Amino acid sequence: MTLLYFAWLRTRIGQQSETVTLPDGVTTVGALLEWLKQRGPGYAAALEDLSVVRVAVNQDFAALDHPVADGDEVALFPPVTGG
Amino acid sequence: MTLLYFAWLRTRIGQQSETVTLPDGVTTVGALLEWLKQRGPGYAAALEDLSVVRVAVNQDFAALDHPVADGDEVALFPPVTGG
Amino acid sequence: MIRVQREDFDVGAEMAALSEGNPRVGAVVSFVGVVREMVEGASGEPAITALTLEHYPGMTERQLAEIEAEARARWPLEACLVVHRYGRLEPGDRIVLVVTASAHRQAALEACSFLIDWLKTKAPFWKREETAAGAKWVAARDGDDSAAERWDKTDEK
Amino acid sequence: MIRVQREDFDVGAEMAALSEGNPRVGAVVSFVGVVREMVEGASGEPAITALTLEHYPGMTERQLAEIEAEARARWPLEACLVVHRYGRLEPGDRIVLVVTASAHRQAALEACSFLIDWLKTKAPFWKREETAAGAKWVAARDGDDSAAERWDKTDEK
Repeated sequence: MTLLYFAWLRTRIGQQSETVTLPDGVTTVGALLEWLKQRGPGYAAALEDLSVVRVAVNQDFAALDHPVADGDEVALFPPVTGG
Repeated sequence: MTLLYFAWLRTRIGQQSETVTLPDGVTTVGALLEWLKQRGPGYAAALEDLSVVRVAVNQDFAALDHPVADGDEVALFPPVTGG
Repeated sequence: MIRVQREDFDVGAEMAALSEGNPRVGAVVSFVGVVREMVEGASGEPAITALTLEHYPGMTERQLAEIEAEARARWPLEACLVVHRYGRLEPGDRIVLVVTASAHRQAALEACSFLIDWLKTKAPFWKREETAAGAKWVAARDGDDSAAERWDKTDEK
Repeated sequence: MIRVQREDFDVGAEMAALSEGNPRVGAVVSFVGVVREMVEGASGEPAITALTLEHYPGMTERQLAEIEAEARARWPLEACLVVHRYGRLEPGDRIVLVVTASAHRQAALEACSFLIDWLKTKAPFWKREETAAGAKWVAARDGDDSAAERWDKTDEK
């Protein structure tokens, strides 16, 4: 799976993208976020308050129960502030 | 009083403007319109249906009971169609 | 600012001028009215070949200035411009320009909408359409009155 | 039509291009977002010296295209353009352009308003503001969500 991070999630996690292999049992956006939180203090800090984290799976907004699988492009970012 | 006519009121009445002296008793927009109707077939045709005639006294929209006096600039025209 | 003129206007330049040098402007909205070739909702009718706009010099400027003052009283505008042309126009020609500039997009958008709605019912202009079948004065549309009336509600904004 | 680009855009030229050669266009509406010097509603805070817009290449274009398709489904538009810049911008610079063209002014005005509201909550862009006191990511505004939500009502138009 390709993971992409934007805005302050990118700076807190300390990288723009990474490729990971999902462990067994991580089949939803919610499970993915919980698994990422365990990967280090940068991840834990970035994902501390999920109310300000948005997720896109394959470039579409996705809720916590949305399925994820290896091969997906998953992006994490704060609420958008364009326009 | 200066009278101004616009759009099809101008073409039906056959002139763009004229200066008139009000007879006694003509003190409102409504009375002015009734008096004008008597001035000839062009006026009668132009003022036949007052629902499509708008009046401005001194360049402000005015209702039938608005006072008029010599010295005023009174304009008659159809509902506006700009924009 | 209001202008009544025979000449065309430069939309981009007018919009830029309204925000230039004002650090509070965050949103600029413009409305441009264009002469259509087709008669209102009439597919079988002949195409419009030209349009002549008559106006009431003096009252037109006065009414536009009042409409602008009303918009400025209702919304926090940094700048506001209405340019309306008169004379003979052809399909594709610009007729009217409304530009509003504000710190916030909602104010600029609503004020622009208000200005064009009010202008359509209050500014003394009259259109005469020419087609292959002849010329005729355009009748006012009921829809214009109701569009303008929605701004009369005191709770509108 | 949507474009995501680093370069500035020419508002007047984009608007003219959208109506040119289309005899059905009667109204062209544009919205231009401009970088303000002042922080949102904070008179005591330091002025913004620059803004950097980050975006998500691929998803940004995709979301903008969806927003455009939604506007076209809701209103009878003859043409529609969204241009959004990214990269470093300074106060007074243009950020975003929305243009709508329709036979009727109401459709053009409403669709333009809808597009900018939806874009503010759905297009993946993030602003980082620089001031004399340092740089910080701009927080999303609740007002943007409620502005976008009013278009969710199925009876809206």
